[in-house]
Amino acid sequence: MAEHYTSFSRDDTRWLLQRVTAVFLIGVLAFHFMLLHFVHHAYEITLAGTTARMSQPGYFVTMVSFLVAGTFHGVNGVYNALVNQGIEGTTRSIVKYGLIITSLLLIAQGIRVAWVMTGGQLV
Amino acid sequence: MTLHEHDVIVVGAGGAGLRAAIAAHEEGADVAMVTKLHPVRSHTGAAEGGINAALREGDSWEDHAYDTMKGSDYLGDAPAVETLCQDSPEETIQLEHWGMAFSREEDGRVSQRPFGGLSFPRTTYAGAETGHHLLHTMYEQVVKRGIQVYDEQYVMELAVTDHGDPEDRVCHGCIGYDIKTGNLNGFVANTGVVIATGGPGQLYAHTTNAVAQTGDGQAMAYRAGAPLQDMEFVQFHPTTLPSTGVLISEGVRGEGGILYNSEGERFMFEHGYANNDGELASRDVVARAEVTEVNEGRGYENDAVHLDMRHLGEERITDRLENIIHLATDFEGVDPLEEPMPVKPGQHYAMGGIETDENGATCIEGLYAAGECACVSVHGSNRLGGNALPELIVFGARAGRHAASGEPASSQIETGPSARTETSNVDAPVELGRVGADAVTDGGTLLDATPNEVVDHTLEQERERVETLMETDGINHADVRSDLQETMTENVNVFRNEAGLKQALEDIRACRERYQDVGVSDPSRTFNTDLMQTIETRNLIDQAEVLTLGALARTEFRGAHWRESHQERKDEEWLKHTMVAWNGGDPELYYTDVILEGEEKEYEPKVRSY
Amino acid sequence: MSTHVSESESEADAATDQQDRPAAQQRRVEKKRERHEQRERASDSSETEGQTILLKVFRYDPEVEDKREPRFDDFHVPFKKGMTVLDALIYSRDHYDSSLTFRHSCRQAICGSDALFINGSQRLGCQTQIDDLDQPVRVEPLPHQEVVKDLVVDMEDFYEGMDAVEPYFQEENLPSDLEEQRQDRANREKIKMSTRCIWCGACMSSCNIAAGDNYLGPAAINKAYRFVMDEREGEAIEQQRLETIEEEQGVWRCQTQFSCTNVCPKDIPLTEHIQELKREAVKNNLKFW
Amino acid sequence: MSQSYDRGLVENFGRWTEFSAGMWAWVFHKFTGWVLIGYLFTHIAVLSTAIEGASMYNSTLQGLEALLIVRFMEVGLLAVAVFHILNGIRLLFVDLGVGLDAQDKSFYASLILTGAIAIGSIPTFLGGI
Ligand SMILES: Cc1cc2nc3c(=O)[nH]c(=O)nc-3n(C[C@H](O)[C@H](O)[C@H](O)COP(=O)(O)OP(=O)(O)OC[C@H]3O[C@@H](n4cnc5c(N)ncnc54)[C@H](O)[C@@H]3O)c2cc1C
Ligand code: HEM
Ligand code: SF4
Ligand code: F3S
Ligand code: FES
Repeated sequence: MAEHYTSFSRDDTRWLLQRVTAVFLIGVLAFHFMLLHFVHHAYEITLAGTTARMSQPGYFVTMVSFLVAGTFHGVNGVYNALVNQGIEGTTRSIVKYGLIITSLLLIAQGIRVAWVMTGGQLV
Repeated sequence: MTLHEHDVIVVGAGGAGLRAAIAAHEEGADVAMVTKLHPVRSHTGAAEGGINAALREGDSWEDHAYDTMKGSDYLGDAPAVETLCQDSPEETIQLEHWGMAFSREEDGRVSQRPFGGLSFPRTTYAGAETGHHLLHTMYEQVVKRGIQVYDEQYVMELAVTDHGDPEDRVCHGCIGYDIKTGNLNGFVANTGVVIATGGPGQLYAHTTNAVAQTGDGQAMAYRAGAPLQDMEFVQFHPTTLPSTGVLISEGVRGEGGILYNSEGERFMFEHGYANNDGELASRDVVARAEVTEVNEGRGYENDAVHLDMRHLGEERITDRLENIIHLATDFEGVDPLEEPMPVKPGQHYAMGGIETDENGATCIEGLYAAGECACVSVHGSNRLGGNALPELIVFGARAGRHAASGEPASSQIETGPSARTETSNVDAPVELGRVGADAVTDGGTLLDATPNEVVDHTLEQERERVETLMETDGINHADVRSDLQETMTENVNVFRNEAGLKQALEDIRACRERYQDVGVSDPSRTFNTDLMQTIETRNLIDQAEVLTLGALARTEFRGAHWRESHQERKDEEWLKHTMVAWNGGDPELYYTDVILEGEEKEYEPKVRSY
Repeated sequence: MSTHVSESESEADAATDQQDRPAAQQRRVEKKRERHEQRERASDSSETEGQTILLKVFRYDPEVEDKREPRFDDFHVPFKKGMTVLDALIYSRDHYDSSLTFRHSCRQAICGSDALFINGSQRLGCQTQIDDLDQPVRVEPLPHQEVVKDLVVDMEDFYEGMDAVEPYFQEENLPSDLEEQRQDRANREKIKMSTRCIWCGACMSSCNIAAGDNYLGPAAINKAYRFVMDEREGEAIEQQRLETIEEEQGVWRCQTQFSCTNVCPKDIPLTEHIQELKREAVKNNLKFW
Repeated sequence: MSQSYDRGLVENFGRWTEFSAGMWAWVFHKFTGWVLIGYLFTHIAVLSTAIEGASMYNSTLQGLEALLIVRFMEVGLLAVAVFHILNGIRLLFVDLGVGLDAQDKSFYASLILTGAIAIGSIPTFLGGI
């Protein structure tokens, strides 16, 4: 049986979230690329510009959600791939919690960076 | 080497075997199935058309029985025919209750369609794959009940006591050869062995039957002392693909497909075989017409004629006969939208088999048979379409129940040599039966031994047989088999005459003699199909002989059996069953009476016209 | 002279079957026609007639000295129009080497014994025309299954997968004796394709996910689909079935590779069925939130 | 006694020449997914320089952007992202049961479109170097 500790760890929840985040990511990732490579060129990026964008609440929230969604989507994908390669038992638990911790660290760091980027001017 | 002990051992896991196992299990018996193929690989899966059952208002089992009797050309036994027709509705609904995916009417009930020879549209079906669904549905029930299945386990011989009179013998089990490991296993049956090994289609080079249809059950029961009944009645289907024998259904001719010879003539009309019905004449008429054309030099390669449906137009063909396109392209490499399909007659069904009564019991205590390997007899000299599948479930269930009870039950049909009413005076041109020091025993062993001893003893004999075959550096059985098939196809086909049948008996004898020299060249114990097929070939030889002998004896034209210079049905002389008993290696042909006396009425032989 | 019956064991309901012909089947017809035309154009197939084809067959036997190391044997088989790969194998066995071992029985794509790896794809030997293949024809046992001998593979994993989904109808609430359960035509149509499975194992062998032994596999899931979608079975059992296929080894393992659907000799839209079950499962669980 | 022969892992990936469209899509999707999550980590790491102050951030970014190789890697990243998005959309439709019959065509379309977008974006990415 899959680990049915809570209804949220059911495999179908992760499956569904993987799709939901994907849908969200399609939009945001496209937006992100357009903005930072085509509208503003990457080589012209300066912290000042970044701060200008980041201090708009809408943009900030979008970027943080982007980070959270992307991390969940990516890490969950990696976990699924490893499970499909047949990792079992303890290895599997280690991988699982390892990935969860890594993701949390990534998100924490990401938010911290984003917060810094607002330059404390978030309105 | 192991002994497995169960109450009931079912040999064969086609429709009949599965139904028998379920029935025995429901009686509370500990059942095991022993089968050379995994159950879902059984040839029951190939049946397309349907299951006859009188289910609806306006229909009755009596009408079904009447049709069946008429179809059998009055060679069916009334108690068997009536049992079939009475039990079929219940058994068919049972399948539905087990979830079988029947085709449905608007109101959600099981559909029925008209079929040749039936006075009412009473054929229930599941698309064009009725047999597939029937087989899988019953296998599912076997899984549900946790019935033990020993699959890829080839049963080589029955373990039967050695009393002089077959009617005194008791069957205690059988010997299986585990194909995967090469081990021999003894199977001890406390109450009964049910044989359900299907038909012997491989007697012919060209057949709609599977490669596994070697009639092992008939041959084993025969050698153990149960007579084979009415074996000369073989149904040939007129439209099968030449390279594989795959059946092209009557649907094509029904829709308007036309048969041509190599001269481009529509021979069914132009050569006067069936001036009214043409291509739609009955199976045997069409089959004989095709063979005549080929014999007279108007055939295509592979002894085929052409079945053309191109004029029906692509739309109609893809709409109604799509699966024919697949069959012809997959199995013959011919696109029927572009070119005519080559077809020729092929062996389709064996009406004869192991003599049983309406409970599936043979004359040997503890030995039962059901399905195509048995002859109860319901089909007489000709089987109606859609009557074989109900036979599997009706008599499968009965055989299973009775085998579980372990008690002989009363029956209206008598079995065994004591049922003999007449001795035959047919003279075979050659000696029949055992050749010299035959590697195969009769299956007979010890008189008053315990069941385990009987099985053990047979096991020992069979081991010797295997060792001998493995050690012999002899000829390949395949050569013998193909000679056998060739002579059967040449001489015991849709056209039969005395000279040909005698020739066949001589050829069969020659095969028997050559078989003395066969050896298995594959040295491996793992999955040695060479060994298995070598044993099968021996079984085919035994049956070929019985079949041909019966055909030689029967000097009349009845049902599927046609004889040159005897082209009419002779009711005064031939309303009787042909029986061949192995007799310890010295086969004997005799006759028993046909029972036309039904529960309430007597079935009067009438001219079979439709 | 007709004292004989005209019988018909036919596909008389071909008509109803066609009404809603699944796209997969339609595609197959088209593909076949294309192939056929190609063949016609490239060479009259009578050209291959009289020729010999080269069959390269995988050989292995744990018990026989020189077969312990797997190898390929060459067989030269005289070609006949209509010859299938199975025919060529039978010919090789009966004429050259009686120890050549492979499962086969029906020769008509219904027993499911002879799924093989032919020129790089899972197919039924009996259903594959030699004419449609490039030469030489390479025949191997099904990948991802252990080889017992020559072309014979161990099917236990496959059978276990099938058994795991409780592959039998379980409705206790049945109408009395001679009454059938009602099922409407649409529902029968819905399960029709899924009931066609012949247990050949081609799908399982083609699926990379099923290569590890921790996935039920497309055929077993399709079997579950066959019952979940069958309205004759009640709610409670459907619930239980959904739970089974949602387990660890179940539907979530499928990564929509489609190779199962591509190889299925019975044209069963396996990926579609698996996806539908995933959605069914999600819907079912959403109900409880 | 019988024993059977396990052909091992070669089976799984040694047969790549015989893969069909759906299988290739699966392989590419995996690959691109891994690249993307890998990049996400790198990306956050690079951006973390913002914590050190504007000059650090600006010089790191511009220093990286000055490297031709980085520019090409960006094109690669775009291609990877575009393929993953397009095939991801394809997979989402498959999940919804839409267009299963055209799954191979939609895969090829994703590939072609990815190629076109990647090539088309080269000028933009190489601009200002
Ligand atoms: C193409 C075709 C279409 C048909 N269509 C119809 C139809 O529409 N309607 C109809 O009523 N009938 C039809 N029939 C006839 C009917 O299908 C068969 O008569 C019937 O299926 C036979 O079933 P069975 O259970 O007796 O044997 P089978 O299904 O042949 O099973 C035989 C079993 O015995 C096992 N076995 C054999 N030998 C051994 C051994 N030595 N040791 C262990 N096991 C052994 C096999 O493994 C197998 O499991 C058709 C037949 C064919 C060939
Ligand atoms: C932008 C839109 C995106 C879409 C539409 C999308 C879509 C998908 C889908 C549907 C899957 C699941 C495949 C499956 O389970 O069968 C998936 C897997 C995955 N995605 Fe994305 N994704 C997107 C962006 C991203 C991003 C930004 C990342 C990285 C952070 C990412 C990393 C992954 C990874 C690692 C996998 C697992 C791959 C595997 O199976 O090994 N994806 N994606
Ligand atoms: S689903 Fe298709 S490929 Fe898979 S076992 Fe069944 S018939 Fe074979
Ligand atoms: S090949 Fe395998 S991944 Fe899914 S679509 Fe078929 S089961
Ligand atoms: S031999 Fe039965 S499926 Fe090919």
